[in-house]
Amino acid sequence: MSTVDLYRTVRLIRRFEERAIEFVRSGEIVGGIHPYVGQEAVAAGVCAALRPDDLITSTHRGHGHVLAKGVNPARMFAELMGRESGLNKGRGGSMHAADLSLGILGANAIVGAAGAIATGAAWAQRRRGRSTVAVSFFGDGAVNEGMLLEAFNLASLWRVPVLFVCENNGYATTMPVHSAVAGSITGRAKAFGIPAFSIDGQDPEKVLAATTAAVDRARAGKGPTFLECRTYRFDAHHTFEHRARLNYRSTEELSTGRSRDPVEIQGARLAAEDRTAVDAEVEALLDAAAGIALGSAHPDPAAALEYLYATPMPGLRR
Amino acid sequence: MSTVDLYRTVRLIRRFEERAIEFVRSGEIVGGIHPYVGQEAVAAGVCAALRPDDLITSTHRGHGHVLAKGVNPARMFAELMGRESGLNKGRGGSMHAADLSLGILGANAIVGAAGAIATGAAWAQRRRGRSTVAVSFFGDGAVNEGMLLEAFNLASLWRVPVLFVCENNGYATTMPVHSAVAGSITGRAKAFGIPAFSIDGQDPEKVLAATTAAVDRARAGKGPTFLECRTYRFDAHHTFEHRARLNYRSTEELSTGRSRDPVEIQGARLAAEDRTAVDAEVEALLDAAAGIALGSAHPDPAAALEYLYATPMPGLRR
Amino acid sequence: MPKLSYLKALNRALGDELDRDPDVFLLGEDIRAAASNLTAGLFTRFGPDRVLDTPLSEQAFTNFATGAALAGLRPVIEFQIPSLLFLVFEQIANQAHKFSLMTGGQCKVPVTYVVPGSGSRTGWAGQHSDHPYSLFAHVGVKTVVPATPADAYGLLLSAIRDDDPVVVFAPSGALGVRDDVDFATLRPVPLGLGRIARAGSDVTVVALGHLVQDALAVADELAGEASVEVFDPRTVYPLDVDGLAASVARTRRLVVIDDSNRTSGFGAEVLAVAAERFDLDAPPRRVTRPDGAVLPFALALDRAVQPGRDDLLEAIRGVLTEGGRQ
Amino acid sequence: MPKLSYLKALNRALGDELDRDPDVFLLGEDIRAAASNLTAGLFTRFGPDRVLDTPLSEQAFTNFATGAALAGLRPVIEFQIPSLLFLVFEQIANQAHKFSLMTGGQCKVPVTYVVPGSGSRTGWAGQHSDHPYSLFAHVGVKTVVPATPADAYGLLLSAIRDDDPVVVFAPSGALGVRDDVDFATLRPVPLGLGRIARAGSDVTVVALGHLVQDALAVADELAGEASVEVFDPRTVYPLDVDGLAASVARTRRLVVIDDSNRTSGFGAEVLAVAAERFDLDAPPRRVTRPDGAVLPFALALDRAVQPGRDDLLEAIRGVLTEGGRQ
Ligand SMILES: Cc1ncc(C[n+]2csc(CCOP(=O)(O)OP(=O)(O)O)c2C)c(N)n1
Ligand SMILES: Cc1ncc(C[n+]2csc(CCOP(=O)(O)OP(=O)(O)O)c2C)c(N)n1
Ligand SMILES: [Mg+2]
Ligand SMILES: [Mg+2]
Repeated sequence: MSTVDLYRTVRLIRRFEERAIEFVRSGEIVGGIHPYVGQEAVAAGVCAALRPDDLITSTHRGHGHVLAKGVNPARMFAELMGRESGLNKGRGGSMHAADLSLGILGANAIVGAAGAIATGAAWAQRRRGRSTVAVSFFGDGAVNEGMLLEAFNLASLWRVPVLFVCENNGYATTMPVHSAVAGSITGRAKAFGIPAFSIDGQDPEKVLAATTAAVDRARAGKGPTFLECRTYRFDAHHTFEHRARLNYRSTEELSTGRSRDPVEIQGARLAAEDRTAVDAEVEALLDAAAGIALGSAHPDPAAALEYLYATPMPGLRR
Repeated sequence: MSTVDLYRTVRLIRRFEERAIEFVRSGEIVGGIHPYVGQEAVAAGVCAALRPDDLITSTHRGHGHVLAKGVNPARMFAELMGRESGLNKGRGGSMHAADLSLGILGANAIVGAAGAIATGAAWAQRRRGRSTVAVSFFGDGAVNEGMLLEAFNLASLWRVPVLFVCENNGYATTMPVHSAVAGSITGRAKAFGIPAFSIDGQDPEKVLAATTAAVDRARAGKGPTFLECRTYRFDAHHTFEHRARLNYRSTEELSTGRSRDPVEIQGARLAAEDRTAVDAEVEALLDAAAGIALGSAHPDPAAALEYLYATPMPGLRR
Repeated sequence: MPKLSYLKALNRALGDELDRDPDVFLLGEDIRAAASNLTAGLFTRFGPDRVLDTPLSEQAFTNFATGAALAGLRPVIEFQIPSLLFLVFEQIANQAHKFSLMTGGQCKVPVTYVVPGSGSRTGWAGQHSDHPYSLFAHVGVKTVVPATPADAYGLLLSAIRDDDPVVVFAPSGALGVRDDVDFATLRPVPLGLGRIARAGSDVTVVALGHLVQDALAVADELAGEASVEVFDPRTVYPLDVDGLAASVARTRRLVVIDDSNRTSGFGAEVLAVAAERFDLDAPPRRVTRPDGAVLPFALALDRAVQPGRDDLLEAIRGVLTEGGRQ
Repeated sequence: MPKLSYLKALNRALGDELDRDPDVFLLGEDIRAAASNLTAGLFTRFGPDRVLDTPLSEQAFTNFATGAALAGLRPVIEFQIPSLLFLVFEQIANQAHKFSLMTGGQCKVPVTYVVPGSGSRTGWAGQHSDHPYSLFAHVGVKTVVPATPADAYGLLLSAIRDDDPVVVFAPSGALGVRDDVDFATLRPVPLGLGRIARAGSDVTVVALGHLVQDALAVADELAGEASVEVFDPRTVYPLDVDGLAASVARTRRLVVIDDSNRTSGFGAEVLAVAAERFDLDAPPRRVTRPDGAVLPFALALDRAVQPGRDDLLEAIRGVLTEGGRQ
């Protein structure tokens, strides 16, 4: 993937998030979001290393992952606004965005849950003769969830073509990583015999390079890799924090953290006029996307239970 | 603890288990047991390093642990036979044997569950100003349970005076450890910053020495230690296996495994006449214990729900 | 009289108990910063030994609390979201709940589990909008769903003082409720004792938690038409069967509104008890979430899946007009 | 005709499905050695890619199965003991169950969970003797408790072929049941369709799983006294309400025997449905485990806590003699 493509992705995610935050403020998005601002290089770099038929699982902070994997921003805005034209027909919202046709097995609102889902899907794809890999994204908080550690064991034992991508943004909500993680993050994966690397998660090119190596390894049948991407969350844990002051990060820390901006880091690699052109392109795309989403129909309340079961249940009672 | 005391403990456990197996065969014990035969050095060595007010949690294969911690064999036999005079008044049976007065917080039938219970109890004791430590016993299968790994993290983060004692007997039921554990057993604990040692679990003296060091460390406020005790299960996973052939261990493996017998290893350190004397003493103790248990009353079925709640519930409905 | 909010009442109960009993301590995620506001001010007041921030390790910290309880303390756990109770179902139902009987009464496990924000939180979608009180009632763990600030205070106090595990569900829809309260009158409310939230003579509506407000509103709306009694059991398990019986004996008609799924939920239990004991003048009705409900994200769908005032109104009118069976 | 045992019928169903559909695979603990005998012979027949022994990592392998299902396979998980379902409650109720709705119908999760040996196993005590079918019915996961070998075969087949998650409870007390079966007649039994296990006219006894045998025995015992119909719903959720209605419409009297706890259990649901729909000649009764039941180890206590034939006999006599309320 080219320099400009990577830039386009981080810029797209950034501006998508900034607009989504505005829509939360204006009430078009109900329930709030977990902004991805500051972490764009991880999604962009990782997904740039994937094929369209590769799989990912995402998190509560997942807009960046699905956009980088190719989701149509209009359908993503529409999902956040709970519209019928949304990715999940308005049934999932921010924390469950899924597009199976793009290999997106869904964001998951339960921290640590998706690691084993990605592992199972990757294992199944191999058994079906496919050469796809799966990537499971999660935060630093997730490495304290036993179910995720169990998944590391299965993936390593069975040499599953899965990548575990930990976005270490320093906090699980208000909990600093050093108060929550005894030992090291990469040490958790290494304990299961999984090669694990700690990389600069603010630079899309570095993330892309590390992911490409891990993907090659997985496709070659050598099993899982773990990447700790050191990053920083520029905004709130969740938009509710815009109203509640939780006071767990100092002003100095915030400004140091924000000083390494993935959009700037990648943007600096472009000629000024190319960058301006991409920015304009992104803005036009998002204008159109937001317009489409805002103009989409709301689902019919009478269909609230549609899709509850895959095999229909005639006698469903209220 | 003296050579002869350690011998007495391993011999007591061995003969208790052999008699218990007989009682399963004769129908006095209903539901069967998970025999501890072959692993006696672990329970004996670990508990010899503890004070009476130290705490332990035990497992489905727990008779050795509680006997070594000082349980009266008559009350243990009675428990296995479901009598009112049993340790748990016949309410718990083999997999739930508890004696809070001896610091035994119970055997636990859910693999991996007790690690966090021991951690919480040890933390609470320290908060209450006590200098006790807690030991959590578990098998090699348990290190694949996420909830146990989560407990390692809490214990390490909060420097809890708890010892994690893993009895690696090579199998979780029929599952060989190498097919189940990616990486190493001690590596799992080290990943959380917990010092971890792999020791010969067939020699009571070696287990005692390693445990003593770990206990000293915990009492000194330096936090948890993990001990992998390499041992071998001489008998069935559970007595049901005496009827069902599961075929997962070769004859050669069995005979190699059984060749390092903790009772013989410790017995060889005694003069022959001392050993004979201890054996006779143990036999007399167990004769009496079995007699008491067999003569004890069965609980009254009308009291089946006694103890269900600690704060009584007057309106309990059937 | 000063106003007390439901959430503030819970916060006050925690503060009062931490103050009164040195064995009480709190643990959970982000409780120092008080992300949910439940524990606001308590870290500053009581320090790190009494207010313990945990890593994201729900299974371990739930069993950790059981261990601490076995060693004599009285832990209170905050769970940020209701589905975390699914994650620790084994630890509560199969561990904490069972120790007393399995040990032949040698020990007790006085742990309180608090979920501030159970049920739909408006826009949090499928995995954050459960209301699993019926599950805990079924397994026999004491289960409380307070409706008012005073009850939130008093029931949480009783839960903490109880020697068994108790789950306290604080519905999202109730957290903002504010009442005039004379603080001097705040006291423990016993587990298992319901209350008549509104007296009436034509029909008994059983409602819990935030649905009590809805039931009261519907009762007001029907005021000219019928006299509706609202019975708030406050505790799901143990259920105040006598209180329920006394009300139904007067009204001889029964409707339950229940924010759990229909099959084998709280509503099913109330109807079963009624069927066993009372001779009603009309078949009773349940207004519940549908079977197998997963709350969809879009607001109108989320609302459509929850039991609402319109459904309740219709059900009440149904039992009032109908003598025979449906 | 050859005899087929219940356990062997389950084993046969697995073998037949593995044979028929290459997407089906099994995973669980000790299933290669077939410690529970459920999977006897299948590893030799189908090899390591179809019969997967897992480490003790229930949460991960349950979600692993969900992932494999999302990728197009049809996993069947064996759980050695019923309480392991508590450990993976989140993974089933909050993950596998919710994917279809949350994704707007983009995917399906056809996973089957089988517990060979649910309920009391005689001497396995508190943490191994649960029978949590009502919990899964409440959250809306399809739940099956077969009573006979032919049903065990046919319902397991349907569970595997269903596109949603399904839990199959095989009660310990039923595993040994043997029936004369013409193998050629074995076929899928649809989920949600009950059967009349014994026709009668005075009272309907609803029973599931191993309790069907008990109900039949009690019906025989009462033969001179009363004509007892035994209705076996086979599926707890979805419940065959029409089948139940047809039976109760004839008998106008109802007793449920249910191996789950009383409060908000399967029995509560049956009574609730009856209260909503039928005008009975006597108040219905439930014979259940007590509220909050923990099975004590000692055999006589374990038996005392389970619903038994004597209790059922008494309940039937009660509804037969009684016209009014209790
Ligand atoms: C199992 C679980 N526990 C708790 C929560 C509530 N919660 C949602 S996000 C979050 C913090 C997650 O931190 P991290 O994994 O570092 O991801 P980040 O939010 O930093 O991206 C918490 C505690 C949850 N959703 N799931
Ligand atoms: C969480 C859990 N999973 C499965 C079981 C069933 N089970 C009981 S013992 C056992 C094997 C345990 O192996 P290990 O931990 O090595 O202990 P060992 O039996 O060898 O002493 C299994 C699978 C259980 N009791 N709990
Ligand atoms: Mg984080
Ligand atoms: Mg083992």
